[in-house]
Amino acid sequence: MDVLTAFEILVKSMLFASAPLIFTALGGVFSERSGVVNIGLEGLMVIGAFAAVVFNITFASALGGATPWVALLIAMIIGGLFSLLHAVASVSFRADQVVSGVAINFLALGLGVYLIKDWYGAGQTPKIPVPFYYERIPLLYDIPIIGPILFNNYLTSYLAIFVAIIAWFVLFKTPFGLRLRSVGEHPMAADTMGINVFKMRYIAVVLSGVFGGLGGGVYAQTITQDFSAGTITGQGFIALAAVIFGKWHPLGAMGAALFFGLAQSLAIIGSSFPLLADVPNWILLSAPYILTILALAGFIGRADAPKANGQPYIKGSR
Amino acid sequence: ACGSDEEADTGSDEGSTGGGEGTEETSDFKVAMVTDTGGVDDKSFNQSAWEGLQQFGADNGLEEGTDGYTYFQSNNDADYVTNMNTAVRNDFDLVFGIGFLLNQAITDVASQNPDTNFALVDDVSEGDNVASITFKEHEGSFLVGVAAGMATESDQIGFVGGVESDLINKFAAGFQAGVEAVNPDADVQIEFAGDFNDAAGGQQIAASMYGSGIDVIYHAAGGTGNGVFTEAKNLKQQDPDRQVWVIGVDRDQWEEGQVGDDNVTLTSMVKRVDVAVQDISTRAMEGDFPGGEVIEYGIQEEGIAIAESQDNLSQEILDEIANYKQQIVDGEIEVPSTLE
Amino acid sequence: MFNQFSRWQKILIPVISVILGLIVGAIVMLVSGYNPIEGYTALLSGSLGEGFYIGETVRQITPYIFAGLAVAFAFRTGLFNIGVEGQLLVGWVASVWVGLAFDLPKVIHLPMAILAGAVAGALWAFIPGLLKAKLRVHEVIVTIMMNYIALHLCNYLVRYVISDEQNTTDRVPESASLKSPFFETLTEFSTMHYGIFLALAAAIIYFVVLEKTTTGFELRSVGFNQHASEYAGMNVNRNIILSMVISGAFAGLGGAMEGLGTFGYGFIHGAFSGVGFDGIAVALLGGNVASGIILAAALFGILKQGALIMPLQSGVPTELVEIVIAIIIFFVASSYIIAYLLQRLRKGAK
Amino acid sequence: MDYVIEMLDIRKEFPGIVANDNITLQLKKGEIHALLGENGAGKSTLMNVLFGLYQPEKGEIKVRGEKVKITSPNVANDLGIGMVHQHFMLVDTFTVTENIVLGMEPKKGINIDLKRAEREVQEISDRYGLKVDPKARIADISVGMQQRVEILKTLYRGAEILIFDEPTAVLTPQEIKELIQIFRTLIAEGKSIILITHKLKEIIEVCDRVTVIRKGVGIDTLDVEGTTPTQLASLMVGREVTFKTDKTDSNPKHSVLEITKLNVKDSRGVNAVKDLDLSVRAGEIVGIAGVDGNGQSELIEAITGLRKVTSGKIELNGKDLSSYKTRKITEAGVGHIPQDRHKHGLVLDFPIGDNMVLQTYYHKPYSKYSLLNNKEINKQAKKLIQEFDVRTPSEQTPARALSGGNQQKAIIGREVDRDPDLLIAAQPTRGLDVGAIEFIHKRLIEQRDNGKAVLLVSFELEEIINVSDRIAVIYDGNIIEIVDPKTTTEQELGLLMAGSKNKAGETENV
Ligand SMILES: Nc1ncnc2c1ncn2[C@@H]1O[C@H](COP(=O)(O)OP(=O)(O)OP(=O)(O)O)[C@@H](O)[C@H]1O
Ligand SMILES: Nc1ncnc2c1ncn2[C@@H]1O[C@H](COP(=O)(O)OP(=O)(O)OP(=O)(O)O)[C@@H](O)[C@H]1O
Ligand SMILES: [Mg+2]
Ligand SMILES: [Mg+2]
Repeated sequence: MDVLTAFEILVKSMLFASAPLIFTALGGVFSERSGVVNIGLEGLMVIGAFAAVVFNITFASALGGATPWVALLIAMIIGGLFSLLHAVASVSFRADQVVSGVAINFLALGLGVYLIKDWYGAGQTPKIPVPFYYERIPLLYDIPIIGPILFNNYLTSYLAIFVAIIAWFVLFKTPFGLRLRSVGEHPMAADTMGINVFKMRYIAVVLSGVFGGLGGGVYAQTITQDFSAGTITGQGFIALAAVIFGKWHPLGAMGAALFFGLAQSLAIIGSSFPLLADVPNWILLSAPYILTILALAGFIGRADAPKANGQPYIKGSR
Repeated sequence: ACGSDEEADTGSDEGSTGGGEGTEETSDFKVAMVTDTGGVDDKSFNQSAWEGLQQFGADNGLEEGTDGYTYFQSNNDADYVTNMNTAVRNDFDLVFGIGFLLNQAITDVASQNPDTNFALVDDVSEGDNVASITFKEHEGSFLVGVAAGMATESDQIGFVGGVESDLINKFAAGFQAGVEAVNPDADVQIEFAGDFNDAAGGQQIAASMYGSGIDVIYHAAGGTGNGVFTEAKNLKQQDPDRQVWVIGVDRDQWEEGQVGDDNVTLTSMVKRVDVAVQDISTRAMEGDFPGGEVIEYGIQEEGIAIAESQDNLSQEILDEIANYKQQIVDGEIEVPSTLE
Repeated sequence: MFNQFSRWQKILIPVISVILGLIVGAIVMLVSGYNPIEGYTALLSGSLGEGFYIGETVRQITPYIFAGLAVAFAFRTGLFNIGVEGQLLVGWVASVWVGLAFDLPKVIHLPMAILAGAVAGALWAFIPGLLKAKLRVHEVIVTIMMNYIALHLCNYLVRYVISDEQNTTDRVPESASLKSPFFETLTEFSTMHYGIFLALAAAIIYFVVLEKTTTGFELRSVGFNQHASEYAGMNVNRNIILSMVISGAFAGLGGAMEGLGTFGYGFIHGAFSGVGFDGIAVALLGGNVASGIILAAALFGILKQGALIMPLQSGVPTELVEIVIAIIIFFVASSYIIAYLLQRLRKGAK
Repeated sequence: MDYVIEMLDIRKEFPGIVANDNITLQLKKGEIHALLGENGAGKSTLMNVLFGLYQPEKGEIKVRGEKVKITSPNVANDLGIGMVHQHFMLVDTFTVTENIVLGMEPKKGINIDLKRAEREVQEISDRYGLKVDPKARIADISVGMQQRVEILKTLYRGAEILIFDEPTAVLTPQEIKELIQIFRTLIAEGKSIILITHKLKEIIEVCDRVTVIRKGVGIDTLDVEGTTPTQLASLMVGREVTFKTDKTDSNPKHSVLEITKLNVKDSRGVNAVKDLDLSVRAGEIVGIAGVDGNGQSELIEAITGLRKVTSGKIELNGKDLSSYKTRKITEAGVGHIPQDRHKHGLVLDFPIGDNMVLQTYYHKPYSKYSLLNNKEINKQAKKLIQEFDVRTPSEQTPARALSGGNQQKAIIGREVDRDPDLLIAAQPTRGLDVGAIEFIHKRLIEQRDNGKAVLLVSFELEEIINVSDRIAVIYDGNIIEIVDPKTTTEQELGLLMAGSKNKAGETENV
């Protein structure tokens, strides 16, 4: 394989493998920036994948080419609704947020597979009729060299990057973002400034559901193209790692997710280089994880979570 | 069905007790299967086994459930023993264990329950009341290798395995030999994803393979193989003139390859677990349970075949496959079952 | 996490949560057209109905106790160990390895193999502990990553190091086995093994170490307030590492139970077993205290084991149990609202 | 009468306690009204009611004569009520401007118009002479500056009535002076102020009237003119309070702590303690006076082993401690009452009993063969609770549930009971009421009289002068002068602390 092709594949598979992680990690950023720990990202992805696949299968004949996009919308809505559980528990009921997140993970998988079995009589759905396909971006694709490398991918991959930038803007440039972050740092201060802490946290958690659902919907409609218990197996946890790796910053989380996708495709492409042929297989397979740890230990180092992350806000206490 | 042994009725007296002569009507023979963690609808050998059992039930007027035929789903490796025992405790006469992962469990439970018959799919277990069912996947893989070797234009061919194991190596070895037989110039690149459920990894490997000029990929990787199909379909969708093929595994994966009006599934290596399950069940019911034996289902036994969907295979390829098939059946070709 | 609640609340809340979880489960069954009574009857008979099932349930409880202790130990000292899954796996493989590599009398061999599991788990957890202590790298990420590395490494070891390119290793010899012919006979050939005693002993050790020793005092202190602990002369970094190491040792022991007891061999894993992740739920449901963890593990064991027979006897998909567990965890998490309602009820009664 | 605020018969209950029992407080326009009471008397609660954080069970509130219901801080803001809280309500990671405009952000399109916000903040700051940098991050500015940000927050929202809850507890004398100046400016601009403070002298200096509450009950409201601190104190405590701490002359013996040429870096790696020499002898209290940030914290952290010593010696009874870890230093005979009791002094989630043995749990009799002996621990805790008058339901109560004063008493009990040769007390009375302060001073002096060395660090000049036997003035990481408290004045000390050694210059503004 020549260098250019290798590079093209590297970038291409980095982009499509990262996109679901980026979306989901953005959800995590919103939630945790508001002070609600969200280890339920995995479950939110599951429910998003479930919703998107079921919708796609059910409505493909009616909606045709628009199906996967509408399915994404549905995945976002269902993800948002589902995350309300986490919001109610951790914001209103002062639940331990980790516990509630664990419950989300259990519930999503249990419910998803239970319903699939109930509806399709099998632990696995059929293939979705209308998945996403790679697209060549007009004009940009024609740029020599970098065109084919960068601009032949799922539209959702570009959407992920675009949304990350939007998220950064919202979080750091708008009043909404300022308020959301203040709630995660010092909810009582925010309260005394007339900001409705509960409302902000609800919004943030629901946003995490929307994004997690989107991530799951994208994963299912670009990569697996069906839904079963094995569709989402740990991607949510990787996204959580990306949130922390990216220091709770939308662009950081995006970078972390891209890094992860890159490490993964490096590991895969690496094995086709003779140089690495003698490296034991398990090391190549573990490379993405090892690289992530090294990156953290080597040059990312400590990261400070939002100060009030994980603490329920109880009005009138200190 | 299969032209092997006739003796061996060790401890299979209750195999056909009440049924007596009237094989046509309802017998009280009961048969169950225990899946591995893939589950009964894994679109792979568990499912195929279940289809075989259902067919057997229908043919013999059995009822689904504790009084006829059923399956036990394992969610975890630790569930095998429980499920095996539950089947025994529910007085099933014959219990299948589907997949090599169940080997140890079936060996233990069989020795503890000498009055029940067991059958293990995909691996060999010792014990007088256990029949071991294995498949000559290498033979089928050889045939699809022939197809791949002839279909390739780039002389570059890929193989994607799930987790490296003896079983998966059998697929790879036969495949490689098949390619070699028809196209000595072709190169087969073998990759393992390290996971049977990593569709993204499968897609990345496929992207890398197709990107480097490979035009046919044979996968034996379960859910990871989903990603291989995804990548192939994407390439096809974008460039219908481009040659990208996937070879499916275990059952006819034609449906998986459909993209618009095109289909990227070249062919599939079909492993007829259903045939084996029906065969063994029938023998057990008739008091001819092959306990303690290893029964290998190959091309000759109709346990291994090329998929029925053959629209993407040229007549030339089909002829060549038929030719090699005959040679294998005739024993003229000994297909290797291990790499190197 | 129930610190702010009174004694009776601490007991009542989990109980009420379990009841509510079962009620929700019943509603789900009703809505999807199953008979909840049949469903739960099946569940009970499949977990406690016969000697055999009791044996299997106990066997299932064993690793849950270890996984729960592992997660809880880290929790109590302010750390979140999501890496139990991986630590369990390396403990499993290490114990089997030692079991196969030596030929020794049982009194030496078995303890050595068990210890190997603990040491391997401890070492695997040492890495995130060290990185946290020295470089302030978040343990959540590192433990997640270490899970995957463990999976690939262990598969490699099983195939190329411990076995001769096989999918499973040989069985460990009797001298390194936890298998119990006595229990097997007693429970009609269940795979129940001696591990349950080790699990209960581990729970006692957990309690003693954490609540009764100076080491536990330090660990808890550091868990609550690193700064004050440092001011009081404790070595915070040492305690972080120690906590992870002990947590990992519990997990590794859980793996040894599988390697030497339940299975008696190692094999290639296509995916995680899930026991480590379930351990998070066990720990939280058990309120991170030893007795609670045992009870929570028992509940989990019963539900998971009973679930296997539900489809056969009542048609209900096994996933129902996941839903029930999720709901229980939810209610436990929301203990504040239950406590609040209890208080209202009490007042109303007066 | 033109009262801007009238709180009439306010009653506020918490589970098991009546925090405010029919308290009435009336604020005249343009006055500075002090609210005085012991720790836990209910001052903060009353003000939180006024600011809408709590809803009273009973009573009514009138603002400018109109009956109102203040259901949230938003309502309070709209009514022109602003509050500077006892514990600052600032987001550390935000800039000054972001903190101020939070919740009322000026917008340009959908963006925050930061430019405009900064300009507005600058304007208000200039108008009231607050001198804050709108672009600075909260984490990077001094406590005094943070407080001005709090003030700016209320002014930005157009507050006419400002509530200050213990604003001076955390300030240096210099900063207090400036704050009082700010109060005067505010009044001149037509604002009214409610001021909670434990510092009676301040009340007399700036306030017009004072309302005293005791255990949730309103005692009296009186004009400040003509009252004395002693009078106010006894009104508040309900008994006679002596101010001048009784103590005999010191009788110092051999040197216990001997610091020579000590250099220490701060967290940013800058030299914070520079070639510092200091000695403390047995039987004396040495007070370190200085403006916050002149190396006091680093000095203490170096002595206690919490911070690495770059160079120099720290000798305790002739033994060099400079390379020891904290535990060894503690065992060598150093006691430490840390400045931040919540963060450094206590494990708030531990029972008070366990907190009492935080450094000694591994010793007999609290443990044996590494096993804790809870009976002994609790016995010890009970003893200290008794001896040091720690008000707590039991030794099993989490430390978190105790009031600040009682937490502090617990820490002091713990440290004093170990009978260290050197006791370091950093801001031991911060935020405490006069009764508690008196108690703590007595204990420090007792320790001295028992022949121990005491090192007292405080920003309160009055405390330093009253309690110390010698005063070391620290400036820019160095002891620039040792003075005798009997012959010095606050005025002189203030000048020294500003770094003007021997030359009386204008050191007014920083
Ligand atoms: N959130 C709360 N929940 C329960 N009780 C409270 C709460 N806040 C205050 N209290 C109780 O109300 C009483 C008054 O407390 P408050 O904080 O108003 O005292 P304070 O006068 O401000 O004391 P200090 O001078 O120490 O600031 C205390 O005795 C305390 O027990
Ligand atoms: N959320 C709460 N729940 C119960 N009691 C509380 C709460 N908040 C405060 N208190 C009680 O309020 C009382 C006084 O608290 P407060 O913090 O005002 O004291 P303090 O001396 O001012 O402390 P600090 O110096 O930390 O401000 C204490 O008795 C404490 O128990
Ligand atoms: Mg107060
Ligand atoms: Mg106070």
